[in-house]
Amino acid sequence: MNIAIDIASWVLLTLGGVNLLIGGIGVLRMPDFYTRMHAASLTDSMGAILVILGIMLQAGLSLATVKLGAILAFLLLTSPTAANALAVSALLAGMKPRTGDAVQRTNHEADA
Amino acid sequence: MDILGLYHYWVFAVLLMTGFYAIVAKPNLIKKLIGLSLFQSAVFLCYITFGKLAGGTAPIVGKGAELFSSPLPQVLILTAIVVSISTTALGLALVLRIKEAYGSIEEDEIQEQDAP
Amino acid sequence: MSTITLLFSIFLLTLLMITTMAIVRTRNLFVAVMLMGIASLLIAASFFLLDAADVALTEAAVGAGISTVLFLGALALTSERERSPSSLPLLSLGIVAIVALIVIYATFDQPPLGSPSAPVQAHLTPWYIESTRELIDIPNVVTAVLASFRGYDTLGEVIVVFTAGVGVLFLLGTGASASAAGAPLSEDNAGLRHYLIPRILGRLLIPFILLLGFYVQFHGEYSPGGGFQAGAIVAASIILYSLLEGEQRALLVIPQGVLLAMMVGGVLLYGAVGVAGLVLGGNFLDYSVLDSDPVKGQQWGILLIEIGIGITVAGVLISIFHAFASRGAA
Amino acid sequence: MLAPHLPMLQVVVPLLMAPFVVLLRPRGLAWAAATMASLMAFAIAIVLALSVVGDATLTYRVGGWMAPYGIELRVDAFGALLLLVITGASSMALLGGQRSLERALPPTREPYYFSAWLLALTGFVGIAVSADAFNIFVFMEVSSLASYVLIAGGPDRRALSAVFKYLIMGTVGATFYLVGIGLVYMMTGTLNLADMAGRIEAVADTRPMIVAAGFITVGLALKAAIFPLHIWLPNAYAYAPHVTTAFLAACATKVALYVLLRFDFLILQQHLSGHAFQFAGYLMPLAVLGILVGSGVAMFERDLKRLLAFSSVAQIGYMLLGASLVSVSGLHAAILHMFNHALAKGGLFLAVAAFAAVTSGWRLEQIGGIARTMPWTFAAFVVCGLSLIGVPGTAGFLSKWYLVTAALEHGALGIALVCVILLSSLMAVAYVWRMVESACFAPDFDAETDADSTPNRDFAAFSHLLPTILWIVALANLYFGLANALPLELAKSAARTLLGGLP
Amino acid sequence: MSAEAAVLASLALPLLGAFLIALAGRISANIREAATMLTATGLALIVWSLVPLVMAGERPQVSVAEVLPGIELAFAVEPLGMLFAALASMLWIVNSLYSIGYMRGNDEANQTRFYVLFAVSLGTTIGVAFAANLFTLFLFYEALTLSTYPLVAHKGDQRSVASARVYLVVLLSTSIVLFLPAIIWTYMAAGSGEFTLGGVLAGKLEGAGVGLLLLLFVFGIGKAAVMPVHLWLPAAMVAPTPVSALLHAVAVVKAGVFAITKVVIYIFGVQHLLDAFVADLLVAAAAFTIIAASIVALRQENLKRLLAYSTVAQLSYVVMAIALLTPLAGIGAAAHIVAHAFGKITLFFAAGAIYTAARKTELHELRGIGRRMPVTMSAFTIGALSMIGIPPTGGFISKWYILAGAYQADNMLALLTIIASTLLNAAYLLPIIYMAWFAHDETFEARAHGEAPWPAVLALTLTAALTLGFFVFHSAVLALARQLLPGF
Repeated sequence: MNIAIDIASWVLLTLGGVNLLIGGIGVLRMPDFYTRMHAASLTDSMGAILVILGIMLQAGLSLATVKLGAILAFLLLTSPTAANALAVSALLAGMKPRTGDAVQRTNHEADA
Repeated sequence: MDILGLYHYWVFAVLLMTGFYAIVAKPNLIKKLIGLSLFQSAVFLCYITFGKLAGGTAPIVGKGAELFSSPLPQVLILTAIVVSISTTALGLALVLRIKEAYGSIEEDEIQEQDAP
Repeated sequence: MSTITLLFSIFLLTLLMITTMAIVRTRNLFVAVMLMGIASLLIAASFFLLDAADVALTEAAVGAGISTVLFLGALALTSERERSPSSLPLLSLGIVAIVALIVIYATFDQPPLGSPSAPVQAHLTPWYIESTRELIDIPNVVTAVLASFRGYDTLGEVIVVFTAGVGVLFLLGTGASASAAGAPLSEDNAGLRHYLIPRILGRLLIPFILLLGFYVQFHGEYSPGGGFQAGAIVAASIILYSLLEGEQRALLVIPQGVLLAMMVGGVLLYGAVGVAGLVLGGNFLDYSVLDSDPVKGQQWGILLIEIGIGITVAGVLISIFHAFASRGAA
Repeated sequence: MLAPHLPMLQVVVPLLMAPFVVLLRPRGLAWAAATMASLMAFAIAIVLALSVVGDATLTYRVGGWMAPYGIELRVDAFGALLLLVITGASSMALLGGQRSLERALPPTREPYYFSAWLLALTGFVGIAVSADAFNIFVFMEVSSLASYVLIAGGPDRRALSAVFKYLIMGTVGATFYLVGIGLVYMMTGTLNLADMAGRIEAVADTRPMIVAAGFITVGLALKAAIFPLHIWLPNAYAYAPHVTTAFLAACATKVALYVLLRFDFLILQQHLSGHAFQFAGYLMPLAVLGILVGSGVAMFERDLKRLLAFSSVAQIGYMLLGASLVSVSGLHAAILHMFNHALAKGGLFLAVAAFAAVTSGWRLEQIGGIARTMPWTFAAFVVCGLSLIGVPGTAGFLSKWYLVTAALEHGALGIALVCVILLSSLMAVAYVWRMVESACFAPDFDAETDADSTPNRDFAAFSHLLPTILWIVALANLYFGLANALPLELAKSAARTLLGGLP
Repeated sequence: MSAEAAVLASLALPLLGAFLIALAGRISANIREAATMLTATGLALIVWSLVPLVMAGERPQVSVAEVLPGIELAFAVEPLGMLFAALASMLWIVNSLYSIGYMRGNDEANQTRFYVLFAVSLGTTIGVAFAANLFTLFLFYEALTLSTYPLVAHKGDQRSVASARVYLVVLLSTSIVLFLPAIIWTYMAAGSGEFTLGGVLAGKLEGAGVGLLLLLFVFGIGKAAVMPVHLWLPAAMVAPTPVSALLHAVAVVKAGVFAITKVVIYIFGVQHLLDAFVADLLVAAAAFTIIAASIVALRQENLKRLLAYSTVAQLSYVVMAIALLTPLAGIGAAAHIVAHAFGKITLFFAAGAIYTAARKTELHELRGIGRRMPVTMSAFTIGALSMIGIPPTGGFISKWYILAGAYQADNMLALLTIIASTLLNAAYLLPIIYMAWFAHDETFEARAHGEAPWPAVLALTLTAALTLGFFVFHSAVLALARQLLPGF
């Protein structure tokens, strides 16, 4: 029975790991601030959930699982808020998101 | 002579010297304070490495485990961390006052204004 | 120490070295402060791997939390970019290299990591563990050593925190005097008032952070924790509140007078416990005379001084934050 | 009832007064409380000194725990003498300095200043009394942080940059010391000084010990402003408020030197073979250079306080020279000079504080004609100056006398050292007399012509307490020049304990 | 009053007097002068009361404080000290009288400070006289330098400050760099610095060490003005004349010579030096100083500087006499201390009187001044004769004994030096006398001037009388000097 649990947790853990990896690469590859923000928040949400669930399976029914649950709840609450606050303050600070037409306009301005 | 065992001390040495370099070479006062706190945190790492016992766990009695790492270095480092943060706080307060008095936190600019 | 955790800690430490190199090299101070937060987290993780749970918690709470806030507070009032290049880099690099070689030269004769034969393990440690179980009977030996066996060190160390508080208040003046205490609460500019989401969530989270702080404070004998960590966590929550709701409201919640009283009260409480030991016939800071049963006395003593530490550290850190914040507003 | 607890009370009294003083808002009350605490500490120090005469040492187990496990306090002759210097300097500076501090500090910040003063006193006293390596580090940090605050108190903006440099170098020094005791702790497993001394022999591999000794010596040399590492001292003392300099100049660097000597002689030299030769080999040239450079620069310095600060560097060189002779008489001379120099230098800086009340600044030409306006203070200034030079009949002469006799025991090297000592006391004559001459005969300096000086010739602000304190210090200089049984006896037994190993 | 109490009283009185004078100075000038005279006479009485005791062979001894183990602040009266103290205290009375006249005549600034410091300097001089060991001697020797420094810099103008600096630098550096190590070496070698008859170092220090230590002492005691370290004396002439008269003719310089004598007799011990043949070094140094100083005196234009160089020469007479190590020369040295004191103080008083009355300091201005100031110039003549050593004056006695001593030690160098220097003395003093009495007086009618104020003139005549008197009544001095003989 616990072999099945082990396999399940391993699967969850590897998926979580891959998710984190993608997020990391995403932050490096993305051109501007807002897109990087998107990649980073990906790791925070999906990656965290998978990893912590995997560990909870490992820990089985014990106090540690409860603590892990609390940590998961805390992470789910705070990381999106942090991302939101970061994005709003960036907008306030006057960083323009690079929308499609913006690309042409900047080229246009460059030529003018 | 297992290299792995001494690796921690080499990291300590490198950390110590990175901090020391920042203090000595960087004229910006805040960068000096950052170097100072790195310099001190290197020492914390060195002390904690003393206390580690192979196979030991955190010195909390009662969980069935018998082998414990030594609590003494940990106590010393608890004190040292707070000393480090206090020094940094005072240093930053000084930096603010210097910024107001001199208008700059670059050491060479301050010395120019002071030179008679 | 199983090889896997050793390898993992070596990975962490290598990462740490790279981060510190990056900190020193970057010209943008904001980036440097952020990297310092990461470095301090890495150190806290490696502390945990080296079985120093208490120290990991403190390093995380104080090193990553408070010092980053202080540095950001200072950066807000000074320049974010480092203007002039490093002065005579090669010479200082040379000196630094020499000293590093000396330290490495010294490490060859040192007992390797975790060797049981090292004097550190043999000399004092067994006595501490043995007499904690027998004389003080609390699970967390670190808290026992911190509070009772070397209580005088911790008193000195609370005094260091108090000195830092006095120093910052002396240099920057108290928060209240700078911003007009009586000014009406200007709604618009304070904190992130018009950020709806963070404020709602903050209002939700702050009580839990405070709860965690008190848990760490009173649970210090059983699990990693104690006065310093608790003080730092409580201070972090108040700072979060003042960031969200604006500095005037935070001053309303805990006015300057109360902060000063907390700073002074904590130290005096610690001193009073010590003097009580003196008066009741033992030596200074001897808790066993506090109660008929010496073990109970020790536990009482430790509990009281942990509270004293918690109050002082919280008071000092919050008043330092207010001093920095008010400097900006003035 | 309190007798056995005296070593502890010595630290606890200023320690518990410090937080209390912060609450005393009304003007002058904070000063009164601080002075009262300092005088109580001085009284305790005197009782301790008297009870320690005759090679007795008092030990005290903090928290009731046995020595290597808990922290132990130990007051021996050397510690008692240092306690006298610290508490005496603090009491005199506080008593004399009220008026000059009132002008230097804004009233709202006065309680913080006096609280920092008591914390500095606690730190110094804590170091002098402690017998635990890490405990010394903690109290060293307390005293350093508090002295940064004291120095940064003044109206002069240059004090801020000077204090920042002092903070950086002081913390680097303290952390070097921490690394040093860390390595020693790793090799011996204990932090108690006596226990450490006992266990060093058993240490087979000496490499970490030598590196530890190196770190400790460099760290403490930074704190004690020994020659190449003294760069922070002149600015820090010159731009600090006068009363702070009077206090710190008399004891701050001596405490670090005290720790260095205790560490080196009690622990490292006893058991590390050849370390005595290393200690003398490295530190004697530094001491000689410190003496010559310190006195040399002081001769050409225009600013009165920087001149006295450089002379402090030279005097520390004397103490180090005495210690690096590694003989009982050499150590005896060094320890005695700690006491005598505190008297002389404390008096001089107090006199500068008195002058500053009337003159517009403290450059040499700005104190012209002060001898006529303040004859009594000036007379005390001259007496302290003579004691600094080492004119017979003053305290300074005795330490010079012992230093020369100690040096002469070393044959040819001794003759060279005697020449250095005599040459530098000639330089001392030069710079003290430059001050006296510009004070006596330079034309009266009218502040209006000098651009950056702030004319504050408000005689009303000039209290009569400062001259009386100044004269007490001057008479102490003379008294200890003629009949100094107590410091002599303490210094002698201190030297014996240091070289005879831990009793 | 027991002898010990008298010794302590003689030390305490001048300091007490200084305090009294300072207080009196606030009230009025006359009371201050009265206080000075009172202190001076009081001191003279106490010191002179000890003379019969010492003549009877008593040696009062008192120890004040134990400064270092084995080194204490102690006083003992022995014949030479008695002689010096009696001389200084007596001449202080005359000098105080003279200063009243001089100060009033020139209405000098802050006179109270002058009298207070004068009293302090005398107190330290008595301290030097009665010192029982090297440490106490050094203590008061330094105190004398420091208390006379403000007197030299009395005028406060640029010139006097500069020369006062020379005065201080030479005296302090020689004492710190040479005298102090010599003392310490003595304490190290002999174990104690007590002045004991027959010498402390006898048998403890041999070979070249003795010579080196002797030179350290001689050149260390800058006040004896042996040639290379004599520069401070001419520089000190910038001080007001009463200072030059008493201090730089009697108290300060004699303290130097007195110290060398005590060192030679009580530290080295005459016999010990004889065996070591190092005394010849001293004789050579003294001889060189005598000749060189006299030649330089010849070229001097300023009266006071001329007298200063003559003092340098005369001091080396005493040094040379002691260095001869023969009983007669010893007596001659003691007599010369007294004779030179009387003679030189008269000359300085005269110079001061001329300055007060006629504001003249250069030699060429003194043409025909004898007719205008007969009393002063006659005293000047007596003083000059005593310097040269012509019979009716005291100088003859001391030179006679020194010559006898030189002959007894059959030291040709000493004999030749004395004869040559006598000629040189005559060469630079007689022309002044001739010019004063017989040359044509060229001062204009408008600036006609009479004698100096009466107290100055009275003091002049007193010292001139003493110079002549010494020729007749020298037995008391010689008796005291003979008590030194066992030392030889």
